[in-house]
Amino acid sequence: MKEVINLPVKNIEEEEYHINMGPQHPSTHGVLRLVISLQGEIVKNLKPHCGYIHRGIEKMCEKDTYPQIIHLTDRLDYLSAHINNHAVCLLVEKALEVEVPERVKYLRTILDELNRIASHQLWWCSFGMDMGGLTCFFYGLRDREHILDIFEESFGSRLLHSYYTPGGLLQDVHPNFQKRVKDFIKYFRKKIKDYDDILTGNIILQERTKGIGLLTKEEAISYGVTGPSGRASGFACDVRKHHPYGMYSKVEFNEILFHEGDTFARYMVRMHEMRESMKIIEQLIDDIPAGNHTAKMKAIIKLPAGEYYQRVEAARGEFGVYVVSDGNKSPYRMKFRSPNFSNLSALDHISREGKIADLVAIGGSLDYVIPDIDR
Amino acid sequence: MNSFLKYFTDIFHAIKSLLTGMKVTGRYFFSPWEIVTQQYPENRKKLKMFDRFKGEVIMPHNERNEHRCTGCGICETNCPNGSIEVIPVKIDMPDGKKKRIIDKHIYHLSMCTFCALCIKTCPSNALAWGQEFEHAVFDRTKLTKILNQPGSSILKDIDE
Amino acid sequence: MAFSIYDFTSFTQSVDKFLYDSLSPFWALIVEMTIIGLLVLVFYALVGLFLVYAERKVCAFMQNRVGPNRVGPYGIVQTIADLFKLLMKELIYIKNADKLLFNIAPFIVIIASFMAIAAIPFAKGLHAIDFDIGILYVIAVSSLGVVGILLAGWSSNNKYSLIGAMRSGAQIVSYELSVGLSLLTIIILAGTMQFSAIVAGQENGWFIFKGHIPAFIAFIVFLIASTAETNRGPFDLAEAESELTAGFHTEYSGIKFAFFFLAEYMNMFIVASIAATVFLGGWMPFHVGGWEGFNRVMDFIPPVFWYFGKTAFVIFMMMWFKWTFPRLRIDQLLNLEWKYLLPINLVNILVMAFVVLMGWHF
Amino acid sequence: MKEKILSLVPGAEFQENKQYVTFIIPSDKMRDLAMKLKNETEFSFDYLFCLTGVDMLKYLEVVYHLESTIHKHELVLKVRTAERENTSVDTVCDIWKTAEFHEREIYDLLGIKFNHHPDMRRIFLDDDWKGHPLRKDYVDEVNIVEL
Repeated sequence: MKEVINLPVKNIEEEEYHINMGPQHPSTHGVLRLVISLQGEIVKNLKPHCGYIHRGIEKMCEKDTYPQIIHLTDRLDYLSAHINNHAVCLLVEKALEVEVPERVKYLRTILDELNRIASHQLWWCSFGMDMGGLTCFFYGLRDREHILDIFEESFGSRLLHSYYTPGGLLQDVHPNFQKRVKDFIKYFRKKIKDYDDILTGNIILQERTKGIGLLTKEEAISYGVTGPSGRASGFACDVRKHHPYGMYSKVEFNEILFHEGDTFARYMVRMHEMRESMKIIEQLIDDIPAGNHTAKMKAIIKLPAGEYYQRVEAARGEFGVYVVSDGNKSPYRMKFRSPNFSNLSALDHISREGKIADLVAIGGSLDYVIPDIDR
Repeated sequence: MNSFLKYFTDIFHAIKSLLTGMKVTGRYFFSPWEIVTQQYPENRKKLKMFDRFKGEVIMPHNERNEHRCTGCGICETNCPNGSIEVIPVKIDMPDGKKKRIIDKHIYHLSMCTFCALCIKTCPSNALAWGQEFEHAVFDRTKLTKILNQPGSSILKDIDE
Repeated sequence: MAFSIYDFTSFTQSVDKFLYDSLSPFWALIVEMTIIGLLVLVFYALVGLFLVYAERKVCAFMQNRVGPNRVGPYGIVQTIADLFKLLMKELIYIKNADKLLFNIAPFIVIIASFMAIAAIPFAKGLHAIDFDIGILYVIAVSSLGVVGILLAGWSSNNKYSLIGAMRSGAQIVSYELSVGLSLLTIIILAGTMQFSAIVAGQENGWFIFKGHIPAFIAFIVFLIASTAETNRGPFDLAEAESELTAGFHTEYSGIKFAFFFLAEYMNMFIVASIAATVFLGGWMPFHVGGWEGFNRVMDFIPPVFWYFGKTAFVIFMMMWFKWTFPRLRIDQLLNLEWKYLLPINLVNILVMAFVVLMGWHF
Repeated sequence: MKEKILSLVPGAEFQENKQYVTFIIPSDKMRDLAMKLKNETEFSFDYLFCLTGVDMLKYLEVVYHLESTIHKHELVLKVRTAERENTSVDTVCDIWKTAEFHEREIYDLLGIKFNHHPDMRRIFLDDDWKGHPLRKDYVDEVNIVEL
């Protein structure tokens, strides 16, 4: 006979049960596992379990030289590979006090912004898919293809570029670059209206995102939620504005700030940022100065002993590189402050008392990239 | 009364927003010329990758089967993943000196991350990107390639 | 045995007569039922195959894609290839699942949709059974499917499935109301629940035009509610692949999954044909009162084509909805029903009754 | 600011750094200082933008990068542990919420425990993982391939 276990029967209405969302789940965008405590459909508690794609990049960096590290940073937030590369390059240039040519600064800024647009496009389509609108996914990818073609023509790769090197760029951009970028801006200005028509104005999306996943400004700062997600809460955290690098001090652009702090604000910040990025590119693309594509660098790059920190604005927030150098050709300790890691820490707080569908919407609006969380 | 009016304006706006969305998808439905899909295996003949496309690392040989690699091994030290192995040999020159030339330039495509450091740092520009991208094979040992062709020799003007 | 594509009455009656003449009444009935069953089965499979293909092509065109184009010319054999794939797949048995219910559930879903076909008039006289209360029968039978979905979700021993099933239950129970009430609006106008009589009543104008505003509102409400009742996007909360992986059929594989898949498309076909029959005149051609020449031209097109054309139009509308809108949340879904559709519907019935009483309809 | 912090924490040691004002704080004073830096209006360091640990062979170091979103000034604080094994530092995760995950990461990869942390578990690696990979003396013959 089976042993009968008499557990105290809790009020069935208040009983919580657990669900594993992930590691394989369509809306976690990778191998993230969320253990959710549910009461009916209401999320009571949520614990993220990371590390399914932990590759020990920080440890690998301790063995690599600085030019070699560049290609590892691609693999953090693979959707803003250029921007991650930029952080390491800027750090090395700052430590060695190298002045890069103007042309490099222009090109880097343009490429960063193109990368940001591409990343936001992918965010838009995956967000649409999370909300159940599958058609968005294809429109986003269709337009992203144009940017990837620009990338491919200039440096041969579409996602993981490894194009920036300490001191400049690997090679000069393709002669067609300027024309193609201008064509793209023209094309995308037309197509972004579709985005607004099909998703932004849609009553279902607005009902599902407004007032969902509230994050106040104080909480955003405390959790270190940066990037579009932080700016949706009113946290002025745009590194491009506050600690400018590249050409950002010379171009005009607005820091998009919303104060609602809900999912729809996070959505709108990104939609506006795509337009803002196009504005930046338009200001720069016509007068890229001629010149060398790289500064003169020593064959073996050795940073002077000391500590360096470089912040850049990646597509998902503030990306930081912290290096402790002991004067060797590889860093003593390298730390990547990844935006998604901090953004994820707020997920538990903002998705409580929401429904599962809300959690999916919030997750989509935080736009996490799992390799960046796990490193 | 106000809330009553709001009830109907809400419905009206909701339907309007839905119709705007349907207009977009409807327009694309009736404009099949905007289809962007590439018919991949069919367009294989016409498909041309960009000149700079990173398909694999190759060592260009000229028509006399000569390459530019001196076997210095700089690419090997620069590769972050150990996907390049340079195996040099010493040969006796006619004037009695020994000379280091390349025996095998082994390239593990399976380990390559396409960071372009080998090509960038090569002092004699012996390596380049190949545009081949159909790398699928049934056995991963086939992804280990020897880049210098059999019987090839080094280009004269690099040698001097 | 007179055969006409415009009128099947004499054809079906002669078949009926032939059977009863040559066999005893009992056997004649059995044979007749078997023939109809087989015909419906074949029809079912064909429609299922076609709809799956159509859905793929429609969504592909809306998404700037080509859609299936590998198997056969323009990919038309794709669904058959998929069917073979599904047939050959392993049926996975889940530990701790309720075996009996788990296996029964797909059949309940498919039988429910199967039964509804019987009452639908495809053309004049092409009608398996013409109930006096055809509409009531179809509504009753098609809502049986939810039992299968609930059982599937509950017996799978999977929390995702359970959530999906519960959502589906709440959804169908509420939207059944709107479907019924919007049909009731037309029943008031038509004065009958018999499908053949409803179609016959639309000879000089479809009900959507005859009943003008209230009928049009009822049509819109029916379209929304029936999309919800068939668990299709944007009301596909029971499956909600970005939230619940696959909802109630997460644990199903192979042919059992195919049953759910097929039933979804068949339900779509059934609600579309009800919409076509009740609102858009069924197999009745498009007539405008007084225009004799025009009506003659319209009559030239066989009723079967009219029927399938109208059904295809409604199905296309439902596909258009699915591939445009994001999914609703469960509370919004119920809000939509109880706060918007139901009150509108009730008022609409009153208006319709008033219109009919005053004789304001055409 | 240098003087103010030195007056707040007598044992603090100023460290030369080109980029940020850097202090080495005795580990028992860190929590009090963090509290003051966050709450006092003249500092209001409300944004902890990086929190990491470094293995300095003789001791381990926790590095706090702070910024004030109001005054836009930055500060780097370092806490050194006394020895390498079984060391602990007071948590700051109730002051800056972002520290919760970052402290778990430091514990996971460097083995510094944080006292009073609500959920001190490994974050990336398995719970039964041996050792802390970012330490300089960590050896793993299987997974780390020397080129």
